[in-house]
Amino acid sequence: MSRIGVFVCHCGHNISQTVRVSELAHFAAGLPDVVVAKDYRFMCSTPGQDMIANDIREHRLDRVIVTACSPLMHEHTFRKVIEKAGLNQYLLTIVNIREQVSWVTDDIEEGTAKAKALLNGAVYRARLLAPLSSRVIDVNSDVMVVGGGIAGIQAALELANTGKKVYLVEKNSTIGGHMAQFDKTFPTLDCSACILTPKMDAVLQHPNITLLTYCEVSEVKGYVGNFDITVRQKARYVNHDKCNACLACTEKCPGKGISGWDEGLIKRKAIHIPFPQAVPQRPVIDRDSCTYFLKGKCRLCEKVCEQKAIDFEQHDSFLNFKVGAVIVATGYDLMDTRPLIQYGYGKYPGVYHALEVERLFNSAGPTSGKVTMRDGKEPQAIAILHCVGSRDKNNYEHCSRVCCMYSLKFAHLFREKTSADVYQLYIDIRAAGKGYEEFYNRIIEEDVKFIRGKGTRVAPSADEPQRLIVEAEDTITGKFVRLPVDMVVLSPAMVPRSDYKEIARLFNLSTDKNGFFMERHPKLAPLATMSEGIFIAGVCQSPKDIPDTVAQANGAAAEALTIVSRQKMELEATTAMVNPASCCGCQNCVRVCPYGAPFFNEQKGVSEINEALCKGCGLCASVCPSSAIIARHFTNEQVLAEMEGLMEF
Amino acid sequence: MTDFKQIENNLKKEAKKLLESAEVPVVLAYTRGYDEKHPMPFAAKSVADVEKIVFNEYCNFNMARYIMRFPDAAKIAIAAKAADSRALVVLIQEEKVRREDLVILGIPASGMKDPKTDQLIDSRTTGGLYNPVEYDILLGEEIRGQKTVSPYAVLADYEAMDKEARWAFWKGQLDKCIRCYACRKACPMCYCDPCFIDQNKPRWADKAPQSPGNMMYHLTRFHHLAGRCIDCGECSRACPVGIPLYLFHKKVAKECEEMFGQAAGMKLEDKPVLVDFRVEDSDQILK
Amino acid sequence: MSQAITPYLEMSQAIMEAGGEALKKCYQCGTCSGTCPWTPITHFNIRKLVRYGQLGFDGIEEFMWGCSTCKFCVDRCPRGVEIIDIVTAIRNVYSGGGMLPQSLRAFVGSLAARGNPWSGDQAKRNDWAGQKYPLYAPEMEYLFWTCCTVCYDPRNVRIAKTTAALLNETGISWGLPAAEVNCCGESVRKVGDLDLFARLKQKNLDYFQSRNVAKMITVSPHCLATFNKEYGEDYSVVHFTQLLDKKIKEGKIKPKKDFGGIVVTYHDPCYLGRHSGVYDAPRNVLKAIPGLKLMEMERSREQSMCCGGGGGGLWMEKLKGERLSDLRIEEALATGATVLATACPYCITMFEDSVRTLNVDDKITVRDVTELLLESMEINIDESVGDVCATD
Amino acid sequence: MSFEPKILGIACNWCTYTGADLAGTTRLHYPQNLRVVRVMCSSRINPSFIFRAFQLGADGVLVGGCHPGDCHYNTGNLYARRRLAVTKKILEFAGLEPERFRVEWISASEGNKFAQVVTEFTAQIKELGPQQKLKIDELLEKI
Repeated sequence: MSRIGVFVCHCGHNISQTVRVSELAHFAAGLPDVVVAKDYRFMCSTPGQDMIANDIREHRLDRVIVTACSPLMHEHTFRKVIEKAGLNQYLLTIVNIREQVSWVTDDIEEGTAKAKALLNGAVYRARLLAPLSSRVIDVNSDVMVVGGGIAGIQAALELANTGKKVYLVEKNSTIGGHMAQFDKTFPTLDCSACILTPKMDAVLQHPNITLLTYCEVSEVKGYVGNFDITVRQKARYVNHDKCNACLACTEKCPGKGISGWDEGLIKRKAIHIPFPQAVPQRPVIDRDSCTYFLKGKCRLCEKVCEQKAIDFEQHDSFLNFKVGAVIVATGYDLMDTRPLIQYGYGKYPGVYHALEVERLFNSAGPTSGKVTMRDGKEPQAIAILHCVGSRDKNNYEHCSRVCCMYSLKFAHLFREKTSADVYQLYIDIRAAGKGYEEFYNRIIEEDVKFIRGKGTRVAPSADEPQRLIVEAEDTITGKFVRLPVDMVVLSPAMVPRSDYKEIARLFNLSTDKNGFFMERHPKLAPLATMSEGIFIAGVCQSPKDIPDTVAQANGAAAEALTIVSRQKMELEATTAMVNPASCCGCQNCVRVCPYGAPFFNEQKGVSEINEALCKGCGLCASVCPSSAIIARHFTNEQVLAEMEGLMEF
Repeated sequence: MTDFKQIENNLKKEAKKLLESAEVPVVLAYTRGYDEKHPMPFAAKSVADVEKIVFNEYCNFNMARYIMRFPDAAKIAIAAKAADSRALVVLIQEEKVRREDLVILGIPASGMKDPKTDQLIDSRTTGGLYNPVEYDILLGEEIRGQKTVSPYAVLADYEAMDKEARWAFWKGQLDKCIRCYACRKACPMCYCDPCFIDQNKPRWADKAPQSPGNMMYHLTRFHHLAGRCIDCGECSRACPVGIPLYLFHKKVAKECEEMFGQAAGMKLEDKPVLVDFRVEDSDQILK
Repeated sequence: MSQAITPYLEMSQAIMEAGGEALKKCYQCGTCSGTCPWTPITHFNIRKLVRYGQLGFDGIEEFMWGCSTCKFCVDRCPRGVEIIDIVTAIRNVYSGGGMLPQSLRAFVGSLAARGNPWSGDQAKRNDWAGQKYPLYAPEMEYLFWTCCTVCYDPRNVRIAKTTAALLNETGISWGLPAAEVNCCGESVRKVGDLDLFARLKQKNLDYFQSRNVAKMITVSPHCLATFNKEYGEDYSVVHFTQLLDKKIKEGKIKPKKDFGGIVVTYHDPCYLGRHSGVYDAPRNVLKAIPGLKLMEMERSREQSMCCGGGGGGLWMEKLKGERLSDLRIEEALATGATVLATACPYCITMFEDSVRTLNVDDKITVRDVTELLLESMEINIDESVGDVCATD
Repeated sequence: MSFEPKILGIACNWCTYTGADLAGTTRLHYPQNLRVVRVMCSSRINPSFIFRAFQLGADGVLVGGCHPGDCHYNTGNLYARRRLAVTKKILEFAGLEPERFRVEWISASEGNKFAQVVTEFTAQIKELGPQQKLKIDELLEKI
């Protein structure tokens, strides 16, 4: 038997104008289990609240029903009231007789009748309410940032500056990401290294940032506030503490490997640093091109190293980190354009893709900034092809957003550094950012030839075998054009990193059809994800330019702070729970939950629910065929009881 | 069309090979009941058992029902007719058993008979397939060229009835139900233990075999089988009071196929429809 | 007269209703016109044709007949527009009033009257066989569907004979279609006469159902693509080269005669390659012939250049210098090949013309893959057009 | 006194319930036959709730949820759409008037749509008359 207290509010006369409140209180008093029923002008006022608190103590009430405005307005207030009076805050039901009764009718008979029915339903429900306590978990205040490109660097610095400890994990041997490969950036033509290296250095010097380069995340356990992440530290074969970066070893090393940093344009030593301003400024040995690892003899680097920093016995090691939040900023790759045989990338040496051209322009690049092609000559005519693979149902339907702008930048650099004619083959010039249109106009004035038509074929020129012919239709004139050029630059689609599936699996992220990570809400929560405590920033979410990436990095840092700035975190109380006795192990709940809260316990053969991840939506409870799942505060019994009460009158 | 005797011999041959090589500890098939016309489900565990295996036109039992009886068997062989193979596909989709843990002995069969009436089972009351959709070894020649009629054709006159008549029909039928749960027992898809109707918290319906309780049990069970029922007709054959449950299950299966473009247990890579969604499902299905 | 024109949207509505809804999807990026083999050599421009269709501009009739439906543009279109359906729809709408070009009226008339485009007598459809081969009957496994071109066109009749002879070598049971059948209707459909196509198709379907045909072998890729795409799914249709490839692998067909290193290049017919996805079968057949050196042309497989015969092109008069088959012959010569092999009667006809008009018939001969295989198996049917490798 | 139907409403907290409140704050009037149960998401609705509602004598059941894509829990209403569609087909085949069970997507900002749907639905149910089929006359089953 329960002892229910019903408190009817007049809300001034908002309610009393179309509901006979005293009659309602009188009606309530007559209902079974109702021990006290009162009405008052303003239940939410202090005297009103005190009245409820006193009655709870005086009448030893174990359920409270407040018949007033919408629960969305004051449920929180009255929960605090009954909690202060010693009653569990969830033993409360609000009956909405203002927004959903008194304000929507002017017939007092109809209003009172409906109020009675709603109140009766609430009494049925109140009888079955159970006390709930929301679990409080402590929150680890450290953060892990995955990906050391400009997004990861920016987020790490922002968080570190607020005093939080940050672990920055980068797969490559240096941070900087693709931005460090560029020479200039649009639209200001700032030198990319000049604006990036200070931040890279700040990351290295920052006491709160632990830099983990040449590392990959291998396992993620735990949940928001309490992630337990294992990172694989790939063997560098160089002891970074001893090494003082004199780089003598890199001169002596005979090993030759393809330089991934220079997009394969040149070879680099087996022991190497990718580029002069690399952070950390420490070399690594690449096994696949080191003569010692291949043939078993050499070890020249070991001989010349005064610091004795070379250590061939090193092997991969696993490090473990506890963090409260994670920011995934794994960036992008350019689409491999080899399958698009019509452009002849990989077949004709004169065909380059965008990152290769960035390296050609870069003074630390393979040609030290001089625009010379693979055959050593300077091109006299260059064609830049837009939308290679982008905006194309057969490849990637999305627009990669930045290629128009960097293609314009290339055109400017080609015109500045060479005497070549430059053609741009485009469908639309998309220059919508701040200062972008002005940059576009400036390039037009540098006499770059714009041809409105997608490039459709690159083939060797019949009469000048060294040169290439680019075919397209200039749709403005309707003429089919053949452009004799020396160099063809492709602007390929920006796509997620090739291992995006692995990252998505590790952090329980879903991806769109192209592999970009899915945000919780495209407009209102672009940086949060369906996994609580995991945030995303930069191009891994969708193609964007550097300003937007930095803005997102700052946003993600702020969102991560909302979690790690607190020691404690209150979890939802109205989560779901599996009653193991009734669970038949069909795993429907595991299949439907968008948050991955239910999991299947192999030994017991039943499902269980990780309450930290559960949001309390109740989906699992309704798909469970043997109704074994209890959706706290909205259990099957409570809902059925309320329905019965509502239908009784 | 390979006749039943030949299929029986092939079944025995394969069962013997599997049990001899100990590739499987058990072969689910049929054996002789109390007479020729009433076979029984049978789990052959040794080469000696193989002699008892029988297959004839009365072997309607859906052996997929017994898969869960052998949880610790690493691998199970099972004789599977067309509908039974679809039941296996659904069980695999719902991860109750793994495809590699099954040796499916496919039986193309037509002309099955109902032991109770000794009449040919009207193919319109079943899924209308003759060849198993999934098998490792086929025990007979695939049946070709049978005039296949849509399994949902039999619904036409029930759908044509006006709703009062249909209500009277179904109320009359479901009132007959004595809640013996034979339909649940016979159904390979009803593996929940406990079933929702056995629960007390909440007590969805009264346990007594009266109309309200019967209605809640059957309507909810029709919903639980939506997109999962493989239309084998066993529930109706098992029902002691002869309620044509297959009709309602067929209607739900037809609606699911129209709304979600997927028939139950046809393709291994499908996901059961009610634990899946498509953003582009049209809102018309709610009208 | 003012230069301003208002869009005639009823016309684009009609085009869309005739099967060209994809008009809406095109954002005029120029990939199709940049890919189309006709754009560099004629005033035909597929993008402009679609644009005129989008807004219903008049003047569309001048260049709506230039397309040979080679599907290169469809495969490359970034918006996935079914451009061939648009071309067919435009032709259907505009040619409804009988505004067919002069050169097409004869072939459409013959189809309407005699069920084949060559004004051949319907009853004489199987005369080329000289009663040597049986008509199809239900217990046979394959219906050998002879395209009208190999039944009536003098040059291509030889291909009918070679394929029939080869069929007997494979040991499968097959039969010829009765004379009551008519053209599969591919070309007339692409020319836009959808009603005539429907009539032709129904007649064939009735014949198929009456004999409950299940499996078919076609000589012409045009029949292959039409049966697969337009005749419903209940027929399994293979091209002749696919069957040959299988039978060679099974050892049922063994080429013997060594061709002594003769250089051959293979032209992928658009309807066998891009429309039906068959690229390797014909090549395997050629490679099975001992001593035959196969050279690939620069534009081959998915990038193959059309011979110009599709979409009614076989019957259209093209100006000198505006013929794709001429360019293709030059490309074949560039590989150093002395034999241009292909697997479609339309291509054979177009290339035989070009070889003569460019008078290079001494430098290169045009052969169907089946003719080369038959020659290598040293089977000679009664009249021959000369062996390719008169070695001795 | 003319027949006053009893209509059960099940509304999702984030969208339809908030929409209903908005109808109140903008003082839109609609008939008072609707009695609303608040649940956290339309996907919380177990089909058996609907059968139970009709057994309890509801003359009409109105379910309100967020528009597909707006669900606070991302995919909840997408599952609900399928489950409630199957429920509707089962009730229809059993012989219940299909108009008695209705599902509407009503967002938090569509107060007027809520009022309009309730008004329209109440009139429709009034016309159909009392629901006697599934209704349990003597309430012998107490939950």
